[in-house]
Amino acid sequence: MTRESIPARRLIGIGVAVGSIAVALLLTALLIVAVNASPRDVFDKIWEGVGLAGGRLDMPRFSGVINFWIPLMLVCTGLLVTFTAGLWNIGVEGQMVMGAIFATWVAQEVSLPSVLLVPLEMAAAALGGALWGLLAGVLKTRGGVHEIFGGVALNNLANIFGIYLISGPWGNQGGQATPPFREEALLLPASSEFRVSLVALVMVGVAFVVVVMALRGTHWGLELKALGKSARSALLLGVPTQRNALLAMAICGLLAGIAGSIRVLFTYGNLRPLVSGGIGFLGVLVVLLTGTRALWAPIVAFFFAAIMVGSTRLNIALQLDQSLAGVVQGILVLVFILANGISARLRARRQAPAAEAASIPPKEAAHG
Amino acid sequence: MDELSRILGSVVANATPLVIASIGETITERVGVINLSLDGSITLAAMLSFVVAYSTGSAAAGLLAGMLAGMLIALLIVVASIELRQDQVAVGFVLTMLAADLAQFLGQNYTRRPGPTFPTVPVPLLAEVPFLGNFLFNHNILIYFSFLLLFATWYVMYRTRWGLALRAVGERPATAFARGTNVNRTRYLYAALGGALVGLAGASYSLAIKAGWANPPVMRGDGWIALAIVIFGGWHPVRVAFGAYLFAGLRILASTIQQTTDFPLVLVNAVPWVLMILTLLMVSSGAVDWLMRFTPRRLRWVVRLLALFGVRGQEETAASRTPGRLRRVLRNFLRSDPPGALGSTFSRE
Amino acid sequence: MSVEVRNIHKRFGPVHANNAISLHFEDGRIYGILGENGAGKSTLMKILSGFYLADSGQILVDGRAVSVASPEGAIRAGIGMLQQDPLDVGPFTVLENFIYGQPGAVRPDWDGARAQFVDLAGRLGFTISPNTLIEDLSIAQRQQLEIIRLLAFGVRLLILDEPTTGISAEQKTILFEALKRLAREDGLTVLFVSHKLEDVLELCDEVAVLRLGRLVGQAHLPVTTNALVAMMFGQELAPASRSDVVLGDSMLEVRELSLTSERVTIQGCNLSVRAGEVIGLAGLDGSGQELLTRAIVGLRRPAAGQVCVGGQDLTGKHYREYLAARVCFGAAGRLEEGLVSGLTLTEHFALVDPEQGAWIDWERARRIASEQIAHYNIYGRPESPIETLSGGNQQRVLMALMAAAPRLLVLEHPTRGLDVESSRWIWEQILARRAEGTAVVFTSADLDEIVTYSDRILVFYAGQISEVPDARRTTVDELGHLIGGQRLTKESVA
Amino acid sequence: MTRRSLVILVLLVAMLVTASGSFAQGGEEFVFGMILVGPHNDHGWSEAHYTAGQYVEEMIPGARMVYLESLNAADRPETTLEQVVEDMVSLEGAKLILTTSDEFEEDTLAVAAKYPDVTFINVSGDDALTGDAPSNLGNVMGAMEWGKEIAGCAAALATETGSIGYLGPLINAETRRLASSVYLGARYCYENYRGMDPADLTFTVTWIGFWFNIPGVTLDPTEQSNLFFDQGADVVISGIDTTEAVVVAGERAARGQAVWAIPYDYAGACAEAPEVCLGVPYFNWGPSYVQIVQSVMDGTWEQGWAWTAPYWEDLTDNSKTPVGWVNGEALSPEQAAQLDEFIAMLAESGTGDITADNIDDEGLSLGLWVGPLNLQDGTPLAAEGEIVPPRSVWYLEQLLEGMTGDSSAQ
Repeated sequence: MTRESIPARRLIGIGVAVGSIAVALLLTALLIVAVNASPRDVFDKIWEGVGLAGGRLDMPRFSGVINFWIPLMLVCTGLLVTFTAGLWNIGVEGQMVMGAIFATWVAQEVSLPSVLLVPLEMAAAALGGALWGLLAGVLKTRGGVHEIFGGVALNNLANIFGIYLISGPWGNQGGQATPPFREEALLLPASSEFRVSLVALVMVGVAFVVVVMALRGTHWGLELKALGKSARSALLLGVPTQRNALLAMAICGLLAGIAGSIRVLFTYGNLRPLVSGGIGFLGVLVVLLTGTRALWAPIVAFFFAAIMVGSTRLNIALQLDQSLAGVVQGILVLVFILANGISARLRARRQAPAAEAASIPPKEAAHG
Repeated sequence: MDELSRILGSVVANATPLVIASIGETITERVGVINLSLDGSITLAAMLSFVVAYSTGSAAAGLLAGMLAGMLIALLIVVASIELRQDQVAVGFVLTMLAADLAQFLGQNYTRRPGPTFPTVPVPLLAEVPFLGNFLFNHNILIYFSFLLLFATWYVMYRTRWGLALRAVGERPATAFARGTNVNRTRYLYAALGGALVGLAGASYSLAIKAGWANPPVMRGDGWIALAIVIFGGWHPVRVAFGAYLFAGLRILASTIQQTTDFPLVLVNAVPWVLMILTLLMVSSGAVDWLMRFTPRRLRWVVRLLALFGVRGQEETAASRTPGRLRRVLRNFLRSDPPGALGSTFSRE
Repeated sequence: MSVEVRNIHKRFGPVHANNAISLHFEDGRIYGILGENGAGKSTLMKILSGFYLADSGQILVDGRAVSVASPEGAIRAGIGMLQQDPLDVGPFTVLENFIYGQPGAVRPDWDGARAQFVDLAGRLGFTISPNTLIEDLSIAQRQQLEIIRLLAFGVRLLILDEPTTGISAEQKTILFEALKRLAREDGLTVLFVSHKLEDVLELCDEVAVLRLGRLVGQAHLPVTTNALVAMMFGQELAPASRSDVVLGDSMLEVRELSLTSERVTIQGCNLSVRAGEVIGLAGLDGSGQELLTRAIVGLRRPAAGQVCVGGQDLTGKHYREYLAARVCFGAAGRLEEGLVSGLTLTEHFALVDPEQGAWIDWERARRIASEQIAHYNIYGRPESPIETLSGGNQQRVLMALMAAAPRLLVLEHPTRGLDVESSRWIWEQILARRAEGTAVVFTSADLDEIVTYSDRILVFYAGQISEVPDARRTTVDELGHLIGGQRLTKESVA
Repeated sequence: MTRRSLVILVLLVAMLVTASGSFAQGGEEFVFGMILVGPHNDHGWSEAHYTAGQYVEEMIPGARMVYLESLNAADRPETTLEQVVEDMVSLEGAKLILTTSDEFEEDTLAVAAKYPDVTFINVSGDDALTGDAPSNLGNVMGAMEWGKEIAGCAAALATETGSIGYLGPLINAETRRLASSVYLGARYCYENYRGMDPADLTFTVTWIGFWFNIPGVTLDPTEQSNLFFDQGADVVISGIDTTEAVVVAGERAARGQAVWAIPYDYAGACAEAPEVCLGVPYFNWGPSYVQIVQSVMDGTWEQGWAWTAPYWEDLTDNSKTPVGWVNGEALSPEQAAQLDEFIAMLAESGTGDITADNIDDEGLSLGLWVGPLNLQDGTPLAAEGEIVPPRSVWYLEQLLEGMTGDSSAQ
């Protein structure tokens, strides 16, 4: 194999990054023009909605970004585990919902002082999410149902169950949400300015650090990596593949469950229909963008959160549909994936004579 | 009887987009390409079809726009896979999300408006036949097209040279190459065709079966069901279509249950998804053996019956005991193995 | 039709697979193309049949230069090649496979094709039903189908790549009869690629010998075996010495084992292997050897019976418990089963290192990787991703990854696809472990390998297992008969 | 530096570059915020509110609406009601916030306490009735029961098969009382204008599971409407926020079937298939909102809970009536005349708005809610001639006897 010079490599890297973002911004701008709006206004309003307009930080508004980032980041952390293990855990949405449901159950049924109740709620949420993740895992390892399909089905089942609880046994008159939780059942914001739950923030930090260290430094992390790259070979090298796959699903579910609990214990203060709101899917996009470079996940997740929160402002000020946020994110990830392929191809062409293979080994097909 | 005939007619109509989409995906996967983006593609195609039909006043123009959208998305996946060597599942997933959001964004000013639709065209004479009339022959043209599509796909796949090339490319590209088939070109061609059919499925929602465009889109989720049906149908167009009809039928059955019994609403809504998991469990290898182990001896014929739609487990299906031509036909019909080269890329050396 | 290749060059990276090769083939004759693994004969044939493009050189048919850019183009020029693993489509019927690739209308003439197929098959003495599924055929039958198919195209130069590997003696006889008839009666040119001297001597009119990418000799038959061997290897090979090892305790006990798969069923298999024994499993692909190898390492759950390792009953236990009982397994597909594409050598060694704790000591892992690389003479670095290594080096890594002193070493096709040097080296390693008291069970399609190294040989035929009475004195020929399903008789043993 | 890190860096720069902190403040305007649960163009519940907001802008010079649509966990996972209110108040200068859904009830309660200087109106809630609300929060709801009785009557006048389908959303007190009001109207007219035995009237309620179609989670209203017609119903009445029933009926009529539908919520809801539409009972929030905005501007607003009755003089007078009914094209002149007669009869029994102050007064009427009436399980609700107290209607516990369908989700 011929080796590229470091500067050349860096040059390509810059090209890919700048190119991806330029193309993504251009495409987005075209779409905005297509619905008769001004791209400049759109970016202005997003910026304003995030609380960064006028050169100073609007803390309450900025808190909104952090508050969305927290559950998103928990989900991303969990997804790092399943992605490392080669599992497409798009059931993470349902795992969030189950976490929210379990937390709600404790919040409604258990009467304890806040210092005991909140941890209990979160533990219940972690359990709920983990069980739901495990179920998808068991369907895959024992039943041969690919986790993408098991996940989609379980997502919908969790949502249906949630709506049933809200409109039935746990409902109040309206049927649109459960009654609000008591004050002591809630996670509270740090201050009236910085409206972020410190407990949740610390939790995200700890979860992320622990997971990244475990994936990088432990034997278990290496086992997961081997499992993700080739399940069959990992098994033959002595990795307990089924146990690890299940464990990965459970851990991801556990973190997603906690994310779900933050949605009900902090964001809303009660259980609502479709409480996961697509955060899980967004997490999948984040992890697709960062790949295994886990350290970038918090930053990318932060930008995604900022775009989302800023999009609310778009609707109020410009009457643009909130789906624009998803469009921007989707285009960015897609363009980036394609750009990666293009640069790999260019590189392969340059070293063509010796190139034994730029071929990527076929990944496991979606149908097991 | 008349009521049943009408309900079955509605089942056929409701199943039509699923039939078209899952046959489209069957074609795509049969050449070895996974188009995971169905749920988004169908939505985007439905939106574009409606908007174009609405703006031009022509349902046919809308239909073409939808097919074009589905085709372009499918081509994007194939380009990313063949030319850029990116994972089909990853690209497909991103496109699922992106297309759905794009549909909502671009369609935001076109929701809930009356637009052109494909009218019902009763088949002369046949529509008057007592039971079958309402059931099969009193529909719009897209539904008749789905019947035709089903037959044509089967015929092309199993009775023509095109079909041989199609299947060979997805099963063993090296062979296809050796026999003079251009593997990548074939993949482009049929993935585009499959994508166009997926787009057609979207159009058939917004121009016929569930006319109009709305937010949230009425067809959300059906793309995933179509993907599952392809697996359930073992990549055989006839079985796939059968799966789509079965699915639509059970969905209607579930809601009639709500009217007649005290069956909780929540369980009715859960039916499609429970069904999806169960059917996938059923066709996955090992599941049959596993079920057998836990089934009392006297009830094992049930599992065997189920296995007819599933895989050849250690307990052989009826196919192995049937000799000759029938056996071959049955076995081709019942095999549930995915195409050998599904999701992989082919290069010459 | 006469075919000539002129000054063919082909490089794969640093390997000069074909170096200035020129050959001339006349019609009606059968040519043997001889050479060890890696000599470049397959490459040459693939160039001739359009699978590879030559870097430079010419192909002439009847004196005219032709461009053979694809297999299809080659067939149009009258050249067809039968691959070692025939290029067909598993779920197709024989008839579908026969028709696929032939020019014609979109709707094929099924009946006409069926008649043509039956006619051609009958003429060549092949018996295949056009309605069978390809995946239900044996390798030999699939080869026959390919020959029929190529003939239907009007191919005048037929290339066969190692067609006798893994087919029965009976099938081989049928094949040779057909080839001879095609050459003599129809004037076909046949190129027979092999590294088996006896096959070449039996069938061919002329031979061309390749070594390390070069044409090193040509001869009209008959010639002596020794002359051919000298050309192939450049020197006479000393047969691997068979040192006598004192047999130790029983390492593997298999009792009344029954195994089923979709194709084959094994019933009531009994086997006892003692420390220091090497058991070769011979048979056609899919005759049941893999069922047994996978059952004795815990990858396949037996339907009935018992598997004990070192006196410990492990029946139905998980693969990992077998691993813990020091059973080592090397599967045939190295990158599919055994090595993790995308992990570095260091990571591989860290993964299997029993001394590593929950937190990986990367220093230690790197050190071990370096040591093993040196010890096993692996061409690679600790941080090299495993997939960048060559096949032989991958196999070395696989050996290095195996526990130090296994009780039982189970290997499938340990030298498949390796060059002579690597193969020898691998066997040195295996035999070294055997000398330390490891029991070895291996499968191979290479009967020479089985005959050379086995203390005992089990022959598999459609799930039936028979043991060769005196493995040390058996011959490749005798084994060939056995794997074809011929019962052992006193005479054949004698 | 890796490629991915660069992506992020460039993103950062891009955001910085495009940032510019200029936002203008208006002059003499009064800004009111409107928060919608669905899209502003849903031809249903949310659009009725949105058009009312436009009506306010038209009627009161200087009034400007800012709105946010689709505020729910699924569409806007990133946004809470509090953030929206904060946004509208501090960036847009809103003095009045209308939260137009039951779903916002609890959040409005909490946020109102944090913004005592801003007036809040939560539509369809009951906090001002129960006394939970802070003094800057009021409730309003149209007495749609009347409109639903008219809808039921229109259906009974049109049906030929004697079978009516009701497409219900989720099951709660509000949806039970609305479905039951339809049934009362249908039963009355089937007996009194058609001269049929009300026992022969088939009235089937199917609940889809939520206010609108959530694909994969609720039953599909299109499929449900088709099923009703397939099973022999010829009129389908929508109780959900969206217009699937009328679209399906239109499509079937195009095939030559004699079927009709009645949508809900929004005056223009018939537009998708006017030829099969018997009429639509709709909310007309405009007059109420004008009055609220005006009183807040004047500083005369007082907290209250109102269940507002129709303007009986003219149910289509959108400057007056909070609950309206507009005849559809499918209604024959004869049926229209009978319906007018029925409406006149209702008008006579009408007793005006119900408020927190008078809800428990004797003799307040909601039209046909007069005994003898039994709940679905046979429990008596009101004896012969007895008026059902409005509070019991508001908190109705079951469907009425004679209706087919579930009364609770379990």
